[in-house]
Amino acid sequence: MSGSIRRVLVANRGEIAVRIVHACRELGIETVLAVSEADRDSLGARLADRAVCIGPPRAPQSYLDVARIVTAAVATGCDAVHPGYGFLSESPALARACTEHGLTFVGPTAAQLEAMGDKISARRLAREAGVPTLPGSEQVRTPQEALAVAREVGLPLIVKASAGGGGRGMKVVSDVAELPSVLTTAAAEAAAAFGDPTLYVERFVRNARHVEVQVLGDRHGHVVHLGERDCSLQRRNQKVVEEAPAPGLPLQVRDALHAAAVRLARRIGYESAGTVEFVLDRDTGEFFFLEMNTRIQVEHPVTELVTGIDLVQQQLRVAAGEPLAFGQCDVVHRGHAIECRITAEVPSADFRPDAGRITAWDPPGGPNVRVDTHCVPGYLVPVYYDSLLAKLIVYAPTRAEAIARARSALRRFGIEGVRTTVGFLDFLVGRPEFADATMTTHTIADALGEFAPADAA
Amino acid sequence: MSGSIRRVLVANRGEIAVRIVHACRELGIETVLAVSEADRDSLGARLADRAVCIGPPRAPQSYLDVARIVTAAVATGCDAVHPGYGFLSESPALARACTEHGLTFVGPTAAQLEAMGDKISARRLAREAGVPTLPGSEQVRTPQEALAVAREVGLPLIVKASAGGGGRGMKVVSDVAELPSVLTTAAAEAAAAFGDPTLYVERFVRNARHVEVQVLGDRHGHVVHLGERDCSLQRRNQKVVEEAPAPGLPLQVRDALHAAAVRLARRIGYESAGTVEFVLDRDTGEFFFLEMNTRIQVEHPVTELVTGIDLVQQQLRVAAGEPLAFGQCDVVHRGHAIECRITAEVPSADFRPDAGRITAWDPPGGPNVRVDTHCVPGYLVPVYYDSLLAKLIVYAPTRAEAIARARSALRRFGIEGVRTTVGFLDFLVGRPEFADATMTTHTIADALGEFAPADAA
Amino acid sequence: MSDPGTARGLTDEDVDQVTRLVESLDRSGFDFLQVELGDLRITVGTGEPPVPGAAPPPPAAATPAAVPQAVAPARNAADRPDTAVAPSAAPVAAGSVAAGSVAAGSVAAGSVAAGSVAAGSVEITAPTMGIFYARPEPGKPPFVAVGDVVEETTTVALVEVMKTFHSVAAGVRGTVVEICVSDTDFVEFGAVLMRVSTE
Amino acid sequence: MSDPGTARGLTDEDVDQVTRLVESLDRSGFDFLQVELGDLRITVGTGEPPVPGAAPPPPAAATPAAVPQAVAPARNAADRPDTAVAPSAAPVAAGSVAAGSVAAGSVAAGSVAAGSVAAGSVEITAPTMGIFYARPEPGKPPFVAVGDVVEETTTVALVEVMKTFHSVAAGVRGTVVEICVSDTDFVEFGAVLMRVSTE
Repeated sequence: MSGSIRRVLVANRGEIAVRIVHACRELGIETVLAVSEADRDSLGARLADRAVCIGPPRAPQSYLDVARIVTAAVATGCDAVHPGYGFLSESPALARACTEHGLTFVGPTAAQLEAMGDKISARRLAREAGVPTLPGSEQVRTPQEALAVAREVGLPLIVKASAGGGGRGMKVVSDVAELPSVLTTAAAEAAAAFGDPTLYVERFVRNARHVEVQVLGDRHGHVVHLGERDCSLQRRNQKVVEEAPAPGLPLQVRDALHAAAVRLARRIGYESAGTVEFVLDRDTGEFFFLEMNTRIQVEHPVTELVTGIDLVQQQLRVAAGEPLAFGQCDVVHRGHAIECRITAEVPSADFRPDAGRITAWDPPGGPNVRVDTHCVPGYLVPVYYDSLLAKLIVYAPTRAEAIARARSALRRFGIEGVRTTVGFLDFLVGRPEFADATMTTHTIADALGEFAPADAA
Repeated sequence: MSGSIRRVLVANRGEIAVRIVHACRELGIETVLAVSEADRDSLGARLADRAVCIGPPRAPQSYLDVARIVTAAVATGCDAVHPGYGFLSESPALARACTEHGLTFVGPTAAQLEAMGDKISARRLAREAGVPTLPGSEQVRTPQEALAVAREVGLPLIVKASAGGGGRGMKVVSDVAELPSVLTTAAAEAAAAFGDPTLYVERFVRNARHVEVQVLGDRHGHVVHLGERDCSLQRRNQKVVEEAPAPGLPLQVRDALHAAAVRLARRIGYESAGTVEFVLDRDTGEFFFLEMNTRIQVEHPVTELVTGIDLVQQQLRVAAGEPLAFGQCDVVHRGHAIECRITAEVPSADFRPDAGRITAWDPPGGPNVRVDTHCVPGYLVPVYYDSLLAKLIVYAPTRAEAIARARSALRRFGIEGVRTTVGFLDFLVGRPEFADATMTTHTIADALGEFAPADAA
Repeated sequence: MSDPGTARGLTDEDVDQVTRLVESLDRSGFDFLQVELGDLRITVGTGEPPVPGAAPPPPAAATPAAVPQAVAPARNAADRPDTAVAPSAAPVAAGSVAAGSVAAGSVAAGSVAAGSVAAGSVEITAPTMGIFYARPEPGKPPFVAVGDVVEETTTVALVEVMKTFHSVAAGVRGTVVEICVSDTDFVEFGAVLMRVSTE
Repeated sequence: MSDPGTARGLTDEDVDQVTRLVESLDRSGFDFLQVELGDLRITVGTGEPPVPGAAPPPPAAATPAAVPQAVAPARNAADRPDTAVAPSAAPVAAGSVAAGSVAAGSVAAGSVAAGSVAAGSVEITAPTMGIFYARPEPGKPPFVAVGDVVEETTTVALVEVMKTFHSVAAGVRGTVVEICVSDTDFVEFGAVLMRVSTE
């Protein structure tokens, strides 16, 4: 493998930076971690072969600055850049700048990033690939256009920003009278948040499950899927608990989802790890394309545990030009995996982020319990970035055992100094809707009233 | 599961004590760790719900004392005893004392321990179960008897103690003239070491591979196998590197091994985790029964990684009377796992054990790298026990990737304060005999001359 | 080590002394060490520094003035996540506390008494883990009571391990000042059973 | 080490002694060491300095000038296991070391000089990560040389990030006493570029 990638600039922070450094070291690839001033002494910086301070703590002058990332990579002799997730991971500008400077971008091509980054374009590509999309519109420019769609599709509707994604910039409309004002507000917000006011409209699925399919392509035309994940447990459109496989899915639906995801990836010649997201309508059993994420996902470990395949190493291998070393029939799915995202948030205070110094950090151990984290005792959780502290991922032969293992591990997780969602996650994973796999994207909102945070007592 | 076992006395130390505590906690079982004075502040003692000091550091007055173990279990309200491996794990006396005091012994019955603990009895049972044994004798009482066997079986021969096992108390005889004096010495040594001078004689396989099959039985008559392990890389009959599956085994040999192991376990109604050990003759392709280990093995994690089944939890479940929750066809084997035993020994000084304080302890991380250990920074390695510091176990989809991952992980393993075999293991796993899977039980002895320990430079 | 009358810096001897304290604590496996002598106070340790009021006072017993003191092992109970399993039997952590204090105390120059051991008293510890019997048989009077005078060879208790009874000799001549365990308690190896005043 | 009568800084001997204490602690694997002697008080440790009030020494302020205090950051470089990748570009670890030292220095009340910052000198640091240019164009003379006098607004260098050039102003009036990087070196954010004497 060491052929074409010798040294990687890791353009990210937190647990994913640690994860990428581990993957590189196993492949014999050196790592340079780009750090902001706030992350100089982070675990990732200690584990990497070298850390380079690229700017002040705030991301626009550090982790979000294409020029600094590329300059740092070139100046430290890197031949590739791994962007992780978030930050610049889906930035066509970074992918293009890498190419211009002779660096390998560990991800798909700039054109693929663009095609899927524009959600209207992504919808069109999905339809062309024969992947069902939600009834809705291309770009809507006027309230009249939106009203016409509403008549055709019915209510409720969801208004989305074409440059959005990941749950950002969405508004649900239940009353046609609200439509004009919602469009005005949404366009202004989209312009402010993404620099692009373009909106589109889709049918809103009330009783929905979020299921996504992991795909992996190389530069030689091969595409395989690594099965699906269920990520229905969300709070304000942010995933909280994910699992693989998706429980209780009829076999033909599962197969159809996998086939649809592979068709879409093939349609664009996709050449990295990616995720095709779907909404499943619990009432009708239908599924529809939502969007494609053209990067490694936060929740990739659940797929790793049920397939045994290291997705970050696969990203590096295909970026180095290697063909996939396995075909679809070589992918063996076994057992069940659940991931819980542990964040520094205060459940009793509407999940406001907490920051501060972690005085005690005692993650659970034992086989089949994996903790992906950048935290160590004494770590100062900075205020500048998202509040993810760790991902607790458990594996077991059956889903029931995996749930038991997750709860046991959560209860053994010792964290002091900052307040976290560990207790909330234990509550969630113990919900009857989760046990009987009837959860929807609204389960958390519905169940929240029954949660009695220990910290509120 | 919490039905019939509520609190377990863990009658062991080191990494396996930590492993058992983890398994219990996940099952909601409380743990009391029996510690000697030297292990009061061990990691296991900290992780267990309670630690009880049962005696001074030397094992005969602590970990090897049946009366103290049972008294401690009763006095602390335990309802079961897990003996780990080594120490009293195969002691019929402990199993019987547990039963007499209303404690569940987490292991097979005393009768099964006795049947397999006596190696001559075990040979007989194997033959009765249709499992091939090495040409050889029952008990040999006189040189005349041994000479008769030698004439029948041919040379070289191996003289073994019936009460031995695990490679202890064995002598190879290549010249028939040596036989009488070897028998005298061996009988005296066996009497001293095991309190029993009984000897037997078997054909010695020069070009041998050590392959063993993991079995698992319950009290309801079910027995399954969880595949085989290759443990050929041995130094002085002690396993150093183990892997699953055994590479390059013809399918029919593999199936025959599995079937033989299950036959033997069924023959005695075996009701716990156990291992049937075989020697494979590389020259003839034949395999022969060696012995059965009636306990959890040091190398059990490689089987856990390729099957996804938690063996220690299975031991506890079947001890609690549960039937196995899966059948043979539910056991899915996937990928490859390698274990390296990291010991505090000085390779340049003929592997003499080292002791002292571990000043730096920085195990490798990342997915698919598992480290089972009781060591922490500042841990004082006691002089009283074996020198195992940690087991590094890696998983990968293919054997070649597993080897690469093992070497990478070994090189990242940071240990200071005591000298270890990490560098030696890296050398071993990098040997061509290992890469092309032609290793035998003599590979380490043959290769040792080429090893240049870093600590000798 | 310091003379309050004449303010001065650290001498070689001072540094040597502190270094020896650090090294000795390091070898010891304990968590921290504090030394105060007049206006001298030395603290060495792992983890967070000691809590204000809690720091100086020794775990037990009044100590004569001017005797440098006292090491509080931090982790005995605190680090054990859950000591609440404990059934009827009394957990006898006292044994390890005493051992810790003695080890550290012996490092302090000029120290006559250590940690939890009161001046002039000696501990009788359990020679084996087992069940403590204060009496030779049920209904009989106890071997010894507080205030009794014992010789080295006086049997003060029995400890039973599965029907095997180990008799415990006082090992010292003096007066029993405390019996730390109750009849039929489960005691760990090394647990303090009694204290004997040798004065 | 300290004389209440005559307030003074640390003597060489004091530093030697403290260094020995630090080394001893460093070898030991402990987290902190405190020494107090009369008005002398030494604190060495890892992580945050001891909580004020909780442990004897107040971290800053409130202490009279006569009390020398040193807080030694124990593990700046040591914790980075492998800094040896360094390619052609100069690794600018100086930035982070200096930052650490300054932070520690600022804790020391009454201390005149802190860490690597010489008395009366001010550091000019990189306002962005990038390529350092000492000259406006190749072949031209450098912006400044050692011995030059600079004003706050004097441009002393350029730092380039992908064809965007950021000019670096001195930010202080004084004499350039050291230029710490070579022309076209890669510098990290916050790296020390030059030192200017303000005396």
